[in-house]
Amino acid sequence: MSVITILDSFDKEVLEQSYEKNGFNHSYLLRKKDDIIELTKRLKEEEYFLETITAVDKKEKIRLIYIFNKMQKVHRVAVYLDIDYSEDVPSLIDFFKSADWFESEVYDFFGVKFTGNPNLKRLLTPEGMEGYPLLKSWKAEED
Amino acid sequence: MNASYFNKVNIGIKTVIKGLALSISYLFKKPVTLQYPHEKKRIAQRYRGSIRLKRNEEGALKCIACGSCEKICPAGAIKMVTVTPEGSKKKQLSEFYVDLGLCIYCGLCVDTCPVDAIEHSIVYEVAERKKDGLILRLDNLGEKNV
Amino acid sequence: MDTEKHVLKDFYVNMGPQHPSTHGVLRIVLKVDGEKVMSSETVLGYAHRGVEKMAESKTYIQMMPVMDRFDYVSSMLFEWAYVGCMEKALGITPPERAEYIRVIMAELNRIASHLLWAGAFLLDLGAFTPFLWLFDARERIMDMFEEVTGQRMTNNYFKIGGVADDLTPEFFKMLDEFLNMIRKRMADTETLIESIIFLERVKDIGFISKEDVINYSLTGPVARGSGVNYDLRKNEPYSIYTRFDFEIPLGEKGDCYDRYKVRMREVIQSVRIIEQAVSAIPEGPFAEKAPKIVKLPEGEYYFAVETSRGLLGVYLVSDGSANPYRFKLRDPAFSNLSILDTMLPGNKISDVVAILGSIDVVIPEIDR
Amino acid sequence: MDLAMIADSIIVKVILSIAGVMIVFTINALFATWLERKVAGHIQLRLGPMEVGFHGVLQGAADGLKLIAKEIITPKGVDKKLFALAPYLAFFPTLLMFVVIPFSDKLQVRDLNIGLLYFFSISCIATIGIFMAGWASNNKYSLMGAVRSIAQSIAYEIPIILSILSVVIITQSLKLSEIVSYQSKFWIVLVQPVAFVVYVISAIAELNRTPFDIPEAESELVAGFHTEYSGMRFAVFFMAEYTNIFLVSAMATTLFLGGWRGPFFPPVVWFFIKTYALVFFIIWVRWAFPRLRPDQLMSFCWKFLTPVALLNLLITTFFMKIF
Repeated sequence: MSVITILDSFDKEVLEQSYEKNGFNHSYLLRKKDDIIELTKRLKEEEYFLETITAVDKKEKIRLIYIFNKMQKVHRVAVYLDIDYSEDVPSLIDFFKSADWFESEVYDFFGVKFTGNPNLKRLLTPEGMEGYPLLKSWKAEED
Repeated sequence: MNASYFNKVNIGIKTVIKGLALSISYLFKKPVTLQYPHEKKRIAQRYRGSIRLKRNEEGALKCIACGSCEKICPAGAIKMVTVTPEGSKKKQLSEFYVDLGLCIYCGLCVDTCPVDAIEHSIVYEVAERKKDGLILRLDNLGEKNV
Repeated sequence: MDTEKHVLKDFYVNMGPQHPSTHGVLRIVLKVDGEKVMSSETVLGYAHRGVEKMAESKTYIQMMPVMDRFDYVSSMLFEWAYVGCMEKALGITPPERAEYIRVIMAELNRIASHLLWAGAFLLDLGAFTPFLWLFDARERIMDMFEEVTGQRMTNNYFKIGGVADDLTPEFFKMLDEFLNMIRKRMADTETLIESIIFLERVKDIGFISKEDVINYSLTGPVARGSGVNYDLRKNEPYSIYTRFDFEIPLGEKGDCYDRYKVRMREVIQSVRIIEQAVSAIPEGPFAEKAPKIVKLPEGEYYFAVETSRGLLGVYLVSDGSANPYRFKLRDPAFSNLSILDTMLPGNKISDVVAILGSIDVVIPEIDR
Repeated sequence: MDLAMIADSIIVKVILSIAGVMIVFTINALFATWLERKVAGHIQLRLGPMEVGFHGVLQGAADGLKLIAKEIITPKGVDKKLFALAPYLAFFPTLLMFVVIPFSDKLQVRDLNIGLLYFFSISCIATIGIFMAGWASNNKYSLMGAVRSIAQSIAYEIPIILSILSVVIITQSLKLSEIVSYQSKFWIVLVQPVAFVVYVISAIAELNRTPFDIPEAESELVAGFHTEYSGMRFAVFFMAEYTNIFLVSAMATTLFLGGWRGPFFPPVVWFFIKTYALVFFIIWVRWAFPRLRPDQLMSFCWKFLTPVALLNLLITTFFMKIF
């Protein structure tokens, strides 16, 4: 089963996709955030691995990006998820252990909480830091 | 006691003797190090050492005080003070600071200069006893690039 | 004295942030029972500099030197990922000669990185001599870098559309000398260190299964040590890697010894690539003309290269201005290190340094 | 009172002995550290110290001076008395061990009847100093280094004693001068090569040197038992280590290599040539191999060295009974 047939069963918006142009063979914006669990499960069955999880502050919302890739031959799938600033997202830790640190990093920088991840913590920034530095509204203190 | 025990002993004795023989052979090789303050390494012509301003044939600074290097410096190590003399439209350089304590020797200022007026010298011994000594000014920009 | 308080319940050892063998400022909190590790927790962030935030206020060109400072032992591979990403966005293809120069420099850098790793790994195990033998070889690479790029470590050599400067005749002379000595030196080093002591120390510890490679998103020699054939130079060929004949060394069991062996064999494969590239390098310009002020078209771009540690992805989001809107590094050592906590329990304290060493981490790259 | 009587009086003898021991000790500390750094340097394609004196021979003296001039730091939370005492407890046994070493047929401080036994009993005291240092430092790394050191030293005493017992069975004496005179025709190493190898390996382990340097394994335990030591106290540990190298080599020379016997040169010269050949070997081994893991170290001792030494002892006894 190819990735396109997998993705067909989800409610999504197809974004511009071209490996030559932006490095993603497929990019899809999921409309329902709980779909990410089912999708990850299906992709893992197809021997994809989770390359990274990251996010972009789009000013009104946060866009999460899950990048999956295949080990045998490059087939990079970017799955996007638009969420509100204080919205929770289901964690992928049941499928990929690496999601633990990837999600912690996103939480650290964007304040996105991943439900189901027991180790969510400030990974890189110091403990007790306030605010989430990669949000556009965050300003560094002047020294 | 089984075969793997004696096998291990056998491998152990062999590898240990091999290792000892090889290491003693290196004892008589020529050392590759240099005795630094007495001997010095050849420095490549492209080496990016301390910053200096270039001069043209008449000995005047080539700099046109455009400020590109100041703008592009990722570390903020370059500071430029310009004056516009009366009756002239062109800006002139009145003071030029390079803080070698901040400089990351990346070469972007040299790349970006439109008139090729700034360059890296091959001087790498820029240590100073005081932090002030690391700040190069127009009058000592030549000091560290003998 | 309050004896209640002094009953020894859990004995914690803080390895790091200042410790000779955590390779920088990594901290591992070990709960030990005698010599045995019961559990461990990796603490990151001691070298966090907020580069991803900093990138938002720097121009694309100003970020170039910063790329050198993540993984300072294989800096040009990091430059390549960033430059490649921008070239993808701008639609620039570097000229032939530039591609060859890039491959030569990148492979030299990979060798340098592996040599440093091997030396440091052996130093962790207590062998000092091979460290300096390999450093002699690495020093020659550094001299070549100095000759061509002007700097020994933070090279800032890759530019959009090519490289900063052409190779010099002196460089080829030095390269020749290096290629002549490296095979012998590698063989000598392997003979010296593969004594029974070393084999006992690294064999059959720190297993990583093939499932865990997928599970923890491991890449690079760590994945290949477990027998997973994943190398971007073959699986996602970028630049001109399809033209070269080289093998991807694979391990079998996935223990520390396999990871060590994979890296040592990779050095020889890199030497092969360099030899082929040097004999095939064409004449021509070393750089395409590139815009002085770089502005990427609006959109997002992702480009990945194989560094000496694994898959490095640069993810750039541009809003059309001169500064990146979002700059993200998917660095290999970050996910490679995440498996450490599951590998350590049950091993001895001495194994901790061997296992950590075999993963090969450079902390500024992880902490960013 | 004439000169002979003065020379014979006990006080003069004591003073002369102490002076002699101190001279040997100082010269050895300087020379052995220099040799170590030179050998290490050249094996590693370096030069080693070159600045102080001819090819850096006086580097050890310069380092010693520097360490003396340094501030002695006593960290917070240490057991101050034990912390200060430990280096000296590790160091003084080494001076006492000099007492029985026969440098030549005449140069020996005291030719005890139980010389051999005395030597190895005294050498055990140093371990207490190391454990004291680890315990008093109030540092987890130090403590672990100390614990490792105790385990190691108890384990490796056994093969050492077993290997020298084979020598004692042949020579029928614990008196070192008699052991040397027994070797007037042949060196004991010729009839006891296994005992010699076991002795050298165990001696390296007793010295806590690579590949058996687990008590101070710098990549695991920072610096093991002397993590918290600095200045002169550190130097004392350091000197104890190099004096110990000399002493075990000297003992190996006496037991296996015919002691001070040898043609052409005076006995003392032969003694030092043989001893420093062994010192060189011990240094050479250090720069060739990585470090063992503590449990491997133990199993190497109990599963390999001790059985081999026992077997050797058995065979020796058997042959001595027959012939």
